[in-house]
Amino acid sequence: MTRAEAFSDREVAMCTVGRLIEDGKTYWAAGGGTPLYSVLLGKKLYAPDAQYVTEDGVIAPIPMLPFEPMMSMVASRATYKALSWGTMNTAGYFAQLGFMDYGILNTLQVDKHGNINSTFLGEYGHGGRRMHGPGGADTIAACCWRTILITDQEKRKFVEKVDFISSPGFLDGSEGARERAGLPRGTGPWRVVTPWAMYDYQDRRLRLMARVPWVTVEQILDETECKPLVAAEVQVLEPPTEEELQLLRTELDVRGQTSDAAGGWIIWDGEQYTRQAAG
Amino acid sequence: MTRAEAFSDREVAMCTVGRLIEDGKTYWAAGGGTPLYSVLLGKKLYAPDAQYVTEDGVIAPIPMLPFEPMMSMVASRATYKALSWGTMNTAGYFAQLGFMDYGILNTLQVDKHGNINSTFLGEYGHGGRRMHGPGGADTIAACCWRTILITDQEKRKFVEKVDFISSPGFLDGSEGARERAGLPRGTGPWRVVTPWAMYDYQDRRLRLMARVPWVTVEQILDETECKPLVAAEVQVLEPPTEEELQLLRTELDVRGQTSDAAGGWIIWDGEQYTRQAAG
Amino acid sequence: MTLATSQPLEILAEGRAPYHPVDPDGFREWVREHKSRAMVSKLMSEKEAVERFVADGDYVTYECNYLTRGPNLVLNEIMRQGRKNLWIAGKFTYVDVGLLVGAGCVSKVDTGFFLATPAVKKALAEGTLELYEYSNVVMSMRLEAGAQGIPFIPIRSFGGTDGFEYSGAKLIRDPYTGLATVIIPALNPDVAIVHVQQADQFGNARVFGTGISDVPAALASRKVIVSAEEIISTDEIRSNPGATSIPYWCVDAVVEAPFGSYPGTVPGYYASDPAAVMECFAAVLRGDVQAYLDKWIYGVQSHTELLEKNVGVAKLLDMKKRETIKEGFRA
Amino acid sequence: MTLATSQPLEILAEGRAPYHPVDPDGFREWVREHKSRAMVSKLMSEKEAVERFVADGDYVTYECNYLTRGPNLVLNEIMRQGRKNLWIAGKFTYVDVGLLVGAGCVSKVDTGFFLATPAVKKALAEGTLELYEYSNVVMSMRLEAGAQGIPFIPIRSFGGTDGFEYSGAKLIRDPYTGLATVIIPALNPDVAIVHVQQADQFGNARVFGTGISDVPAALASRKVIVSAEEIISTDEIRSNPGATSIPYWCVDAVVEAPFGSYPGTVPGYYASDPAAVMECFAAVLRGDVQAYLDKWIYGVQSHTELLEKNVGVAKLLDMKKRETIKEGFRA
Repeated sequence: MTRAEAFSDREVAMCTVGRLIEDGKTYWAAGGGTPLYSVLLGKKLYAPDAQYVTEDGVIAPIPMLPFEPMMSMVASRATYKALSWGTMNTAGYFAQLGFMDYGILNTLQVDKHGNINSTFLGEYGHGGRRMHGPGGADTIAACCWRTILITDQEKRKFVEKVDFISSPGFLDGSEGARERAGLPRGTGPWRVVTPWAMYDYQDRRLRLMARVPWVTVEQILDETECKPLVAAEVQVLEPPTEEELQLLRTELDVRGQTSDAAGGWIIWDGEQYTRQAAG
Repeated sequence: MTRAEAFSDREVAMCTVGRLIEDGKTYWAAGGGTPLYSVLLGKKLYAPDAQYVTEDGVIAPIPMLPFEPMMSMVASRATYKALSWGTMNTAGYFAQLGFMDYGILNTLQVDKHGNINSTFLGEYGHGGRRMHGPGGADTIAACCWRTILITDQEKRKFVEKVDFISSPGFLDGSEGARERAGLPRGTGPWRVVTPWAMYDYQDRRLRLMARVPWVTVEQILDETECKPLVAAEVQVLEPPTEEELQLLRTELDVRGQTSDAAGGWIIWDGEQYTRQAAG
Repeated sequence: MTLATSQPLEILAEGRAPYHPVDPDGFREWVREHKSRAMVSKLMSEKEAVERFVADGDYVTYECNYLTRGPNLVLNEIMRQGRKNLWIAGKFTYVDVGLLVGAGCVSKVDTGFFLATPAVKKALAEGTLELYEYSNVVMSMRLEAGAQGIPFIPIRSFGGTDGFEYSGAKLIRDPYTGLATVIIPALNPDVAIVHVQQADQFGNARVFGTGISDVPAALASRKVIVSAEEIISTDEIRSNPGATSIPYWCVDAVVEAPFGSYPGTVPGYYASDPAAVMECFAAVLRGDVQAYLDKWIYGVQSHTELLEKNVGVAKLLDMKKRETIKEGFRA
Repeated sequence: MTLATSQPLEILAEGRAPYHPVDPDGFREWVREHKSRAMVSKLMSEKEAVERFVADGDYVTYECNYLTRGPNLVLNEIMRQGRKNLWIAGKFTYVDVGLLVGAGCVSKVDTGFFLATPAVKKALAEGTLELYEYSNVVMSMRLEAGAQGIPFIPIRSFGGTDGFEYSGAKLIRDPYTGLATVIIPALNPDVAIVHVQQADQFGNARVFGTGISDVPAALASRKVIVSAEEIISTDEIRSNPGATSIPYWCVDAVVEAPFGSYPGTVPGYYASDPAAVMECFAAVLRGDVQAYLDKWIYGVQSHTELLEKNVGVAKLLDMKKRETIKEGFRA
């Protein structure tokens, strides 16, 4: 492992998620952006027997990298040498049957109970900002045993209550709320990863559990509108390595569309990392 | 068409059904016996663009005839050059969707409303004769638009009320009974064909509509325990032709298992056909 | 072993959005009257297919347009012919909804996923577009129920979301387990548009590679337009019955459509034209739809003319050349 | 367009037979705890597979035994090991139920279709066998619901039959149309036994040709034994992902089983041995099961020994030779 000299916020988040990937577990990745790159990074560097399913149901491909622009799903390079080509519904059935250990998602807004909004900012139907909708993320969040959410560390992304639940977290946070709504027993949010921090849940409530070395707990809390619980001991995450960044930049996010679209850069000055916010 | 000199009861029934086969219609055939041979006979001689689906979901094969013993379904000769290989459920879905014009069935007992018993003779669960069960016939009888039933002309086969409804006819015969039971609108029994006769339904009640030349209406009614309605003019069916029998005997029922297992033989004596009952 | 019991069957909650009518018996009657069970040739141009089988107000399903094996030539023709008030099954849609809305063709979308472009936002603000909220999987499972000919199907997702409130779903108590269970209404669209690699003249069609819900869509829809990169013989279809995805009796129109997914890719046949894909995304995201429509749709009379005037042979050959992966995309 | 309404949801009628428990959440937990998502070799003998994965009292599903691509070597091993009180999904079964009942292995059957042989009638008369009444399609649709992980599914058949009364089905009022609609309980067997043409060591399996419900059975069952005519490499599986019917994570045991369907046929691989099929039918229909079991099952230790002692090379080669049709039975 080689210390990396410079990397972007979103690269940090993908590397952090990549290290969560476990051998012998299944991952259902939403869409073709940071969730897919994170699981590929983890699989290639740390967990070769982790298996992933694309949103459209392709089982355990060995994709021909890099993808063509916009073509990280369905296209032939993305589905190359899969164990099986499925469909949206076959993926959904395997998730309903409990075969998917982890779902990996990204989002624009999340609340203290892990509910996800990708539909509407503002009061639904009364002005505000229309977004693209849940895609397959609703089912991923409902049916995988555990969900890992990737988002940016911005105040307005972490709210008390999302304006619209597109994909379910712990709903109102009460015990059994998911089951009462018809969702499978024992499922739910597990981690939220941002460029600065990692969260888990305590009694279905968001809790800050780890931070990157170059930001403080206070900085993180300043960028979290809903005040999360804070673990007694907030762990410090390892920064990305050159090996991880090399893989990300040369094989996965080769056009930088996913990693540098927002946020700042983190630079090693010889003694420590410092973050330079984007202009 | 050449006059046939001698043929068996069941050959008559298969030839009669074969002539009912229409071009451009779909037939879902129960099992691999008389229903399958009848539709193949009709398709090969009269209705080349009739299409059939096997009970297990094979769409429009061009089977390599004759079949091997016991192998009239699923085996490679039976599924040869199909348009599509399906499964039991894909066949079921096409039937549920209304794509199957006709179902062709055989049975051991039928009643005046066209209900079919292939499960139990006697009072269910209290002695009597256990039979093999409906197989796929229940769904064929429920979901095809019209069903054609093949059976022998025996008193005990035509009863007032079957001991057990394995596959639905018009149930209690009241209007809308099928729909009230959850079955698709506008479906039901259409014809019953025996070696002696053809029946249709009037107001959901069995009606004798045609007879073969060598038996009288009275003989038929003697072999019908439930007294069917009788059409004002009972038509006379054409006897089998040599071409039909040739096809049946050399390509379809080559071992005679289906056609000569019961019943008698009908002989042309130079002036008329006469039937010789089996010893 | 469980004895049959009388668990109470009750509706616990229900969404309040309009949904496309659930009518399994009506669908069956449509099939009987309109779907040919005879093997008759259905070959026709995309123009004729849209004229005959897409009407104003129809509910339309398709998928993956502009990226992968999308039925672009048929969607372009729908815009060219100016269909109105379509209701779109917005699962695995993307830039295409913005384009169709910008062209004035669409008044309702069941989401899904789609790009909320300026044209979409404008139509929402003006009240000319309504959205109902599902997800990609809920929509494809609605199609599966439609493809089975049943009125609804239980699923294990969607409960607890706000989408549920703006949908046709219901939460019931399952009479077998007593547990809260979501059910969703079957979807039987008026029109399915499916682009495939190979089909014969009757509509027996082969899809190779992954897909969202091509096959359920074709089974569930009253009118089905299949466009195919290649028309193959029925003998070839019969030589490998396991490769047939859609049987002929589902299909109403077969359009021979080489490069029918342009500017997207058809796996095993050709790679995408990234510049042209980007041109479309940029136009739609900027809200500059009219110029795009003028160039790519209204300015040509057919897909062949689009390829001739706006693409050219060299680019098409290059797209074919760049698609080096063939494994599994032929029978 | 239909507005969401509150059609009364009610149970109109229900069958009164015991049915295998419906427990989608319990099935999920079984999967999480017992199904390997790692790619580990599952190659083992039929003896080990049955020892490890078939227990007394299990609910077992399989199909087409003794005729076409049936898992005969595994069923034979179940009889050889003397399992008791099995509950059989009797769809597209035939002579095999009579054999299993005659061998004392079975105490319940969900029918279906099977031969009501002397052994079956004797067991019914003695009260050691119970039958519950479905149909082939109802049973395969119950498996489909099980394979989707949902508690029940609506169907359009089965209503009005007497089988309904002796089943786990219910007639409800559909809340979308208000029409009477049959629902049936999902079936998640304890054990599925599936014989396929090809599989890799991890259980990625290819079924060629028609079938009843191999794939739903494999998805729906807690323990899955796949026997395969050929073990192929995972590289070969990956070279044609469209040909994979069952992914490895469903599968618990992979048995290399050339001529595993003997005396039946495996389409594309070998024809049946008609004389041996008839021998079995005759024995079972006559009620002469014990002699048959002694010769074909108890008298040998494995399927290989059965082939060696009772069949021989010449006959096997002849079966291969007679299967001239290969079209579509290879990827």
